[in-house]
Amino acid sequence: MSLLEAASEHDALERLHQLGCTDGLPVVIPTADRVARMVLSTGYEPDLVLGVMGPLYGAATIEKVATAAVMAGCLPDHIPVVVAAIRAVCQPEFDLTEMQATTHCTAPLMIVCGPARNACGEIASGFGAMGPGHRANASIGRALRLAMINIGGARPGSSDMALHGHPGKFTYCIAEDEENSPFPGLHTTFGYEPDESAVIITGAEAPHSTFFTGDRDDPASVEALLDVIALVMANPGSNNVHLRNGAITVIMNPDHTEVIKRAGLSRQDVQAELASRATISVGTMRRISPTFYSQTMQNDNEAVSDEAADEDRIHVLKDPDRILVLQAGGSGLYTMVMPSWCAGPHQNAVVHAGIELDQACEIPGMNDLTT
Amino acid sequence: MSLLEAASEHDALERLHQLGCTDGLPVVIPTADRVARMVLSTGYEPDLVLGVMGPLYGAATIEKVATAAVMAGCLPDHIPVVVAAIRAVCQPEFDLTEMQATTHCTAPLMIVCGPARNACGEIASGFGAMGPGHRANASIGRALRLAMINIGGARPGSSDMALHGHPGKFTYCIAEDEENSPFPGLHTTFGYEPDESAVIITGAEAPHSTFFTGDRDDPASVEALLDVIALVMANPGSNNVHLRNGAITVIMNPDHTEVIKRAGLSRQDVQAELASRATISVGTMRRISPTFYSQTMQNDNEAVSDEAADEDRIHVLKDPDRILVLQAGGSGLYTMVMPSWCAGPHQNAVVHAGIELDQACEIPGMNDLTT
Amino acid sequence: MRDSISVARLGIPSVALVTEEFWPQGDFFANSSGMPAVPRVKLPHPVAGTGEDKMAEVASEITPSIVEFLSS
Amino acid sequence: MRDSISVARLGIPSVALVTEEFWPQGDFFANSSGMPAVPRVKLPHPVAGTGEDKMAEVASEITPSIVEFLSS
Repeated sequence: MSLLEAASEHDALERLHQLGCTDGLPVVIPTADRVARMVLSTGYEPDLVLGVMGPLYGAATIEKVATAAVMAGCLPDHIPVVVAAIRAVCQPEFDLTEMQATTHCTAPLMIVCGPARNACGEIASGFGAMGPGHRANASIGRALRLAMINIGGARPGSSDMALHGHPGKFTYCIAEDEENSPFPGLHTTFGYEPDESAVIITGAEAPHSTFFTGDRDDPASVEALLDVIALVMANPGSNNVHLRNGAITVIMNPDHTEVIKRAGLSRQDVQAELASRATISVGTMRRISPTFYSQTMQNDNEAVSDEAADEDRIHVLKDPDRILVLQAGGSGLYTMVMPSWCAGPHQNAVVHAGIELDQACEIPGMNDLTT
Repeated sequence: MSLLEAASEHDALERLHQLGCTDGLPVVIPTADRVARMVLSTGYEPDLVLGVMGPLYGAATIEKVATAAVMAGCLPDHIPVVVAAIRAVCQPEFDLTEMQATTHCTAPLMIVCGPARNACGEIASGFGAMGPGHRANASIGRALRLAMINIGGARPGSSDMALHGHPGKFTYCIAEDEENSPFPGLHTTFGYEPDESAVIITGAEAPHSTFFTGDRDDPASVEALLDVIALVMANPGSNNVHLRNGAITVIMNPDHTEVIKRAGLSRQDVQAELASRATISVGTMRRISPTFYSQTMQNDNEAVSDEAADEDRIHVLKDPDRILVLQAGGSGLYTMVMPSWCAGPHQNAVVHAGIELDQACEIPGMNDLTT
Repeated sequence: MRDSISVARLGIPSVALVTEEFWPQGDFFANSSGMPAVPRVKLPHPVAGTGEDKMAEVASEITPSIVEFLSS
Repeated sequence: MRDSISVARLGIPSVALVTEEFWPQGDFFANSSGMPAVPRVKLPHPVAGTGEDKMAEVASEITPSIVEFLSS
C-alpha cells in the first residue's frame, strides 16, 4: 500500500476529497499509526482477505477495512461489526458488484443482533436509531460504505449508476430492540444462538413511513395494522412489485409489536400474513406498466395469463422468509418498511455473518485512537 | 461564546462527540480561526441573527451558523446556500420547532435552484445526487442539520422524538437539473427570476423509488407514468394520506420528464394531474384506520360522511401547488417521491429563501480553510 | 407542551399532560421556554389506543393532580 | 457488460452493447476485470422505451460493427 503525504491533517482531508476517497463528508485521516492500531484491534493479520469487492474487484484485507473504519470515525470497539459486515456483503449471494453498479437506489442496511449491540459501542435501537446522534450506528454504517467506495470502487456516474441514490448510502445501520421485542432475536432465525451476535444485511431502499394507530378495544386492530404494512410493501412504485422475489424489511415500533403480541402472533405468523396480504391487482399492473408487465409475467411462476381478470391479484413476494420483521425505534405511530432492489443473479438475497467478540485482544488504552 | 480547549484536534473531536454536538460522524474542529474565516466569507457581521431555532430557541447568528458549516466540512463557497437555508427554515411557516420535536421521521430536504448550483461548489443534480460522493451536497445539507442540533437543540430521545428518523437527517440536499429539464427553474414558481438563486425547503420523508419504463410507441405511456407516481403519493402508509394537506416532492429523471415533454405537459399540468389522480378509497381508509379515520374526516373539507360508499375516493392533497415537481438524477427507470409529515400549525408549508451570491467579499485564498 | 406554555404565558392557568416517554422532552421545552416550573402531570405511556377502560383509569388517577395544579 | 466479459473469458466471441451514458461504467468494468480491450459497441442513450422505429434504426446502424467484432 503506497502512502500519501500531506503537510497537515487538513491538507490530507482536502486531498482525500479530491481523490474521490471520501463520501463528501470529513473523515478521520487514516494515518499509518491509526490504521495499525485499528488493525491490532481486529485481532487479525493485516493481510487477511475478508472477500473481494466489485466492481473494482479490490481485495478487502483487514488493513484496508481498518482504513475505511478509521476514516468513518469508528472506535476499535466498533470494528468486530465492520469486519462481519464486510464478510457478509462479500458472499456471492449478496451480488455486491451488481448492487454497486445498478441504477436503483439500493444501499446495504445493517441490522445488528445479539450482545454485540452493547459490546460494540452501544448501537442504538430506540428513538431516532436511523438518524443522527448515535456514533456507533453512524460510523459502523459509514465504514461499510467507505469500503464499498475505496475497495469496491463505487463512484457516482461512472461505476455506481444509481440515478438518485438515497441518503442511506452514507450510513445505514441499526440494532434490533431485542430486550423489549416480543420476537426472538432476528439472528436466531438465521441459525445463530441467542447469545451469539450477528449482522444481517439486505440491500434496501430508504425507509417508508407507515402510520398506524391502534385501538385496544377493537379486536380487528391487528388486521388493520397488517393491512397497512402489506399495502406499503405492495406500493406500486417499488421494484418488489415489478420484479418480485426481493427482500422487504419491516421495522416495527414497540406500540405496533404490542398489537401483534396481544393478537398472539409470532414472527413467522407476521411474515406469513404479510406475504399473503401484500398483493397488487393485475389491472393496476396493466395500467402502470403496460409494456414491461406483459413481458415479465411470462417468466413468472405465479402464472398470470393474458386472460387473467383485472381483479386477479399477484403476490409481491414469493418467499415469506425474505420479509425481515423486527422491533426498533421509539414508541409511537410509525413502522418503517424498506422495499428493495430485487435484481441481480440472486434477486436480493439476505446475507449475514457472525460477529466475533472474543477475537480482539484487550489492549490497555486501545479505545483511545484519538491521540 | 465560550471556547472549549483540547490538547489536539482528535481530543477535540472526541469531546464534541461526548457533548452530543455532532451527528455521530467526524467533524472538522471549529477552531476560532476557521470559524472567523467562514464568518468573513459570509460578508456579514458575526452577530447578525438569521432567525431563532427551536426547540432550544437558540439564536442562529452568523457566527453559530458558520460554526455548523465548518463542522459539516463546508468550504466558504458553500456558505451562501447554508445562510439561505437557515433563513428559510426559521420562517414561522416551516414550523421548525414542531418538526424537530415530532415522532415522524421528517427531515428538511434542500433543493437548490439557479446559478448558485455552480457558483457554490458544483452542487450535484445528476447520477447519485442524493447519495455519497458529492461534497457540496453532503456538507451543505449537513451544515443545516448540525445547526438544527447545536442551535436548535435537537437530540434523539429527549428533544427530537422521531421514532426511527431516516438517513436524510444526516444530510439531504440536491440541485435541480435545470439545464436538461423541460420545466422552468423550480424557484421561478416561487417568484424568483431565472437568473436568481434560491433554496427551496420542505420537510420530507426519505425518497420512495418509483419504477416506470416508457414506450414511445404507446401514446398512453404518459398516463401510466402519472398513475404510478400518483399511486406512490397515495401510498396508504404516508401521513399525507392520513392527515392530508402536506407537501409532496416528485423528482423525475430525464427519461421520465421526456415522456412528460412529449405529451406536451407543463409543470402546472403535472401538478394538477397528480393532485387529481392521487386518491385513496374510503373503504381502504376505513380498513387501515378504523378509529383515527372516522375522527379526522369530521374536520375535513372534503366531506366524507358516514354514509359515503367504500368506493368513494378522497384526495390526498388539497393544493396542487404543494407538489414540488422537478428534474434531477441520471437517465433511467426511477422517479423519486418524498411524502411528508403534514402536521404542525402550517401543515408542512414549503419555504424558500434567495441565495445571495454577491454578498461575500472576494478574499484571495479564502477557499483555503484547510491550512 | 408548547400549547400549555403559550397558554400559561397569557396568564391562564394550564396543566400539560405528558406521558412518561415524553417527560424529558417536556422538561426540555419547559427549560428552553424559560418556564421550567410550568405545571405538568405525568401519564403512563402509551395512552392512545390503549382502550376505554385503561383511559378511564388513567383519567381518574390524574384528575386530582390536575385540579390541584389549577386551583393552586 | 459483465456477462460479455464472462463469455469472452470462456473464449467465446462476444460484444457488449453499451449506451453512451453507461460507457464510462463499461470502461470501468473492462479495466477492473483485466480485459480492457473487451469488444463493445456504443449505443445512443436511452434505447429502452424509445419505440420500434428508433430501435430498428439503432440496430441497423450498429449491426456492421458487431459483425466486424465477431468475425475479427
